[in-house]
Amino acid sequence: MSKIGVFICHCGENISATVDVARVAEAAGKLEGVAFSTDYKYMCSDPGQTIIKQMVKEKGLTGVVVAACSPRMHEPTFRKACSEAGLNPYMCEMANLREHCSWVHDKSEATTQKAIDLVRTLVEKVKLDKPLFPIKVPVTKTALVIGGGIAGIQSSLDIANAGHQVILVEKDPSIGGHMSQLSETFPTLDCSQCILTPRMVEVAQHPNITLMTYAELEKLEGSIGNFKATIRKKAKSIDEKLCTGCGVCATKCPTKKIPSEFNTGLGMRTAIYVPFPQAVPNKPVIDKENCSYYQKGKCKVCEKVCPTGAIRFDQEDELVELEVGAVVIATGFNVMQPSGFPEYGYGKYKDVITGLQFERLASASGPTLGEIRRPSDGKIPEKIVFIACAGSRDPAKGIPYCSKICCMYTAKHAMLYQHKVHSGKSYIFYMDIRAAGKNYEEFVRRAIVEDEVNYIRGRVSKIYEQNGKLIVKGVDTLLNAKNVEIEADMVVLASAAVANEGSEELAQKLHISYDAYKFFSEAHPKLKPVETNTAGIFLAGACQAPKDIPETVSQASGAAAKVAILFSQNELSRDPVIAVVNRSAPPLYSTCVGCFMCATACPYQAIEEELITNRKGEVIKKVARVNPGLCQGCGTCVAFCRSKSIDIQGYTNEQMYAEVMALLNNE
Amino acid sequence: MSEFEPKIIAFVCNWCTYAGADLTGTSRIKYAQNVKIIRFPCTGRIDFMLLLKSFSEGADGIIVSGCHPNDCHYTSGNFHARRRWIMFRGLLDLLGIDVRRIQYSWVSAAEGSKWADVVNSTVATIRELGPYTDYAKVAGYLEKEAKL
Amino acid sequence: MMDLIKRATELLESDAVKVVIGYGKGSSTDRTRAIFVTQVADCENLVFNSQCIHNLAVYLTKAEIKKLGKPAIVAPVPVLRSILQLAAENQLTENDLVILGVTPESQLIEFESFAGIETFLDTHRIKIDQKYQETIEKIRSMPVAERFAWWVKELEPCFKCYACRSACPLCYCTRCTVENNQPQWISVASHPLGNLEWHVMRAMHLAGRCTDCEACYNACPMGIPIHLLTKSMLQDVNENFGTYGPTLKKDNTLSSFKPDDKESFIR
Amino acid sequence: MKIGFYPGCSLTGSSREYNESLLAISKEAGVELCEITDWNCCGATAAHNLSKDLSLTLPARNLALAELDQMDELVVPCAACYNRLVMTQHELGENESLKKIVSEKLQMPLQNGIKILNVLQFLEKHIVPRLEQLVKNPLDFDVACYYGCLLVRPQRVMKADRFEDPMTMDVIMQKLGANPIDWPFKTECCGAGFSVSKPEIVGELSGKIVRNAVDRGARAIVVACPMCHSNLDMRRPAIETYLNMKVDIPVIYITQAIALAMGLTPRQAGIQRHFVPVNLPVNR
Repeated sequence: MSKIGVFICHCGENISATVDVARVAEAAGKLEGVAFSTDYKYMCSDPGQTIIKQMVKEKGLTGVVVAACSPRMHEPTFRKACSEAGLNPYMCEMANLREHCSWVHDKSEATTQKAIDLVRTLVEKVKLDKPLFPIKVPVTKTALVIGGGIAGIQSSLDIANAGHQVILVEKDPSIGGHMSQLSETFPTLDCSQCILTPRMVEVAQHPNITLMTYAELEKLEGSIGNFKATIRKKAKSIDEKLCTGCGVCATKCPTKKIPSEFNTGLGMRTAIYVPFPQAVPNKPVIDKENCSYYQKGKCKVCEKVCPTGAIRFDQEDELVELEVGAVVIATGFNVMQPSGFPEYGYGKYKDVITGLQFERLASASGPTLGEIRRPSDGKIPEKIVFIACAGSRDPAKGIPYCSKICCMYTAKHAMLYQHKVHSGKSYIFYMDIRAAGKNYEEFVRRAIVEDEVNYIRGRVSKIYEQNGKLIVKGVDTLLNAKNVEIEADMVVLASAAVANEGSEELAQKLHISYDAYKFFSEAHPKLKPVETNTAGIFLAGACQAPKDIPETVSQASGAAAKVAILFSQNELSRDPVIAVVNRSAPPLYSTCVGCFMCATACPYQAIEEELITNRKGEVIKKVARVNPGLCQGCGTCVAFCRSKSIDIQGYTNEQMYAEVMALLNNE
Repeated sequence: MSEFEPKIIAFVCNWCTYAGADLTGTSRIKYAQNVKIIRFPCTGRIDFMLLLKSFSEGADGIIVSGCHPNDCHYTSGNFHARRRWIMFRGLLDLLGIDVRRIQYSWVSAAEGSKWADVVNSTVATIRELGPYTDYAKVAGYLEKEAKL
Repeated sequence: MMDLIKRATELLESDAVKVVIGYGKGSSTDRTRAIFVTQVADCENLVFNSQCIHNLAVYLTKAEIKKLGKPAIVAPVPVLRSILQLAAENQLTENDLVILGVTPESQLIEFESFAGIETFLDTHRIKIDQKYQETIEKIRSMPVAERFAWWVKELEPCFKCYACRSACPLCYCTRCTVENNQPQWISVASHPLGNLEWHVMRAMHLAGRCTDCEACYNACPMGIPIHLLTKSMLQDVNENFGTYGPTLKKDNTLSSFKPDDKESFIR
Repeated sequence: MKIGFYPGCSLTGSSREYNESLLAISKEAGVELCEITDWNCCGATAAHNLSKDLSLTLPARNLALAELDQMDELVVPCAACYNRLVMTQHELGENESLKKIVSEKLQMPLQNGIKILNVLQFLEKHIVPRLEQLVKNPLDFDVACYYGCLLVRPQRVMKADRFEDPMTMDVIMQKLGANPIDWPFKTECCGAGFSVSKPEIVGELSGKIVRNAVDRGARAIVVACPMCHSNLDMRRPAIETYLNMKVDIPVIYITQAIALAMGLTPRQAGIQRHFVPVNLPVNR
């Protein structure tokens, strides 16, 4: 005979304001099998939990229902309280009176009645709860970091310095990411490379970090503490052990006219190439799409000139399987290719470029060695127009959000331009200036006051070429909304920051969720900004939302800290909410008939065959068995099983059935 | 007799729709009291017999809701569920069990307002359809039995 | 059907099988029934004609028959389909039995492998009778309430003898849901609700598995058109997923899926 | 082949040449256009500022009538009418209850499934495929294709490709042998909204458009909208005052261009109805 305790929470007034908690408690008290019921202002508070513990002891409760907020909020809290009082934590359930009742209904009889129904339903469930015990799983203390930009670099270094193994996977030939492409960084104007490259080298040399460049995640299986990751190492066509990175191959390669990704198409590279001088590792790869040997079957110049004979044309992609305990995603962002802007003529007019391209023009290591020269004819532009919010905050372009970094880097761009072209005039069309951040507003002021950048509050409707000039038609909304036309030599679009291509597929490989714009979703917008809703997978940097460098770095360290915390334990205990195939006395052994349709349905290959043998060792029956290590507890198999031979702990057939009965029979 | 208050039971998955309904709460979006939620780990877990049972226990309508395709926390539970409901719906329809009384939906953890819409529109539909007396009549034999 | 008898005799003589599951004369001239030949002498009792509609595959999973030892089974097309489905559900392996297939032209065709059956069945696909399709259409076209009433009335005579279950080669569970009383999924009494629940459950459990042999209907003492349910499910499977009839692939309709399965009713 | 046809007021008034040329080329191409019986005002410009219901009901009636006439395609040459009809179809499509209300008002059933074509879509679908045989006098000169706003905006409804820089008209003109120039004013505002109330604004806005076309060497401006046409053609004096120079570049409807290319007489194309005389190097 079960003795259930029911505890109704007022949640301050969040529940009691619309639900007559006293009546709910009273009604609950009358339910069969309920030994005690009460209501209290804050069940989750210390005194609140104490009441539960006392009652569990005093009344020898066999089950507890806490009717309060969502179990997704406080189930762990109350289950802990119960276990401290000596009751198996899985004998405690929560009725969601706040999110699902008091907050969504007005004060009324019906609301209170609904609360009573919900409580009764959970009481019936608890009656059928069975004590469960956590499944212990060992933790593999190696972290997989996906993406070698500043976020991935920071996370890797922090985790490695905490004494754990790190595998850093980067899809490009070198780590460094977007930060390595930047010229100077706001708000200090110190050179991006100068602060980044030391970190890149540190990664390469760190004893705890294994670096895999030109590699991508193929598959991720398993769960927190015990993931199995499959990495595709794309063929670099060179033997990295032999290659000394002397670079002769690249200088001799006959295919020289390939737009360099690193220089955003403003510079050229060869088919065998190192993306940029400070690359890590500083060893080349062959880009098969453009290599005349791979395409036309002859050339092999690089092979001839290579002093160490490191070229390997027959090299193939390699799949490596890794055991890792945690994953940090740091795949970063991309800039929207403004081909979606016919009105700005990007792609049509050579001298309309993106902010990222401007970074390369302004960068000392860039195609113009840091001189601001326009792509069309290499002239130094005397008039330059910057357009902030090219795409951002523009629902018509499908990007209602703010890209966050543009206000700052546009100010920076204008400044760099003014510093390099003293006679030049620069204009910035903007919607608002968002310079929230340490020394940010001051930075923008400097641009306006010291460098005399002309800020025009308004948007640009069209850009077109007329006798060698770019006519920028916009509006100045401040000076009683006059139309303005500027004859510019070059236009820079602060094109929106968007999620990286393929982020959707990656999210699906990792089973994590993503938002409407394909940025990965954090587990909680405020309290769990670096976690994903899949345990053991964390987020760092702009793959979660547009971020500037300081913010990215701090999130990366945050993610690293989370990994370190996870790795501080040797064992994790996993929720025992998993499926089980019943067993019964001979001659039946189990009602399972071994049709194994559950096996085809299981997303985790958790269903195995078990041969039941008699004393003589002859197989008398083949039945299904659930591997508790693999089962994640979705219960899909349960709904399939025609003979009702599989059931899932914590959501058993009996329980779900009882809940339906209880919920619908309120007379 | 006051206006007919439909009894509606909602079978939702823990990861998307249950969380979505939580968000409806945290966003203080109001909806009708008629719908009461039962929490499942995944739509894949929802047994068709439970739906049938709900009707015989006096439900006038049913909501079944989970993660959008590709967003299932267990990667494919909702895909299996979708097939199951396609078949089940066809069968019920053939049998003259009113399929308009079962609303299937995908409501993600971020779609608090969508959940409110689903609830309210379902309540409206069921109000229009009225109490499910046809099924109740059939189920009525239960009580007779009990009386004997 | 001489060669059938001849082959059966060989098999028993050579002790390749212990029993031949086949058809024999029935209680009247227009009927046949299942016979289980264990003696060479009895082989002559084997018959085969158009009246052999009984789906013998049902016996392959029955404990009593299994006890007799390795069987040979006389298998016209419907039986072959059931065998294939049972194989796909891990209930049979190729060396469990000898399959004496019989083509629609009453030719004996012995199958070494299930794969052989699969290729054979590719040329003998399930086809749902026009007349059934029309009936189903007619039912679907009734107003919903009328439809419901119609079925309640049709199912009314059911007294839960479970003949449909025992006749169905795919109802081989050792414990049927209806016998599961914790919880009591299906009200056992044969009142309208119990009957409805039973037949819904049965149809759903056969969804994507049923091979359209009509054994259930033929077995029903009250002649309830329960085969309409499974037939219409077969149509649904075909319309929605394009898979139709048994295969060895482990892609049973309800335990597999395609990410782009189409439906029109999920909001 | 029979296709539904909704002329609207302009085509029976200020822009009859548009109507005439459209019917002429359709006839040449063997395409029959059947006018909706008892069609009414589309409610353009005025209605949607006064009453939303009215602005939906007026076009909806025409759609309902077209359905009664069992049309599955409906050509709406006037860009304003087209815009209203499509907007209505869209809004009613989005909102079942609104659709109910409207069709009750109309006391007519409304499937709302009819395919509405603007003149460019119509040409692409029914005329262009036959052009090759029909073009007798290729138009061998530069033209500026001017689309205006109504055919492409609002993007979310019109789903025009590259709505900031549409190409459909350019492609058709190419097929006529002409050379459509690349210019930035394709969708700039002509000021139609102020055509009556503040002609001087039209002067400025349309002026810039005409000026740019001339500067880039176009021999003619090609349009597909009566509003655009009346502003660029009829309002030429206002334009010339603004530019303070004489501009004689003619403005022709794409249908007229096709008619000329097909070798129809200027009269059949309705050329004589323009304010700015049209004299183009079309050899015949």
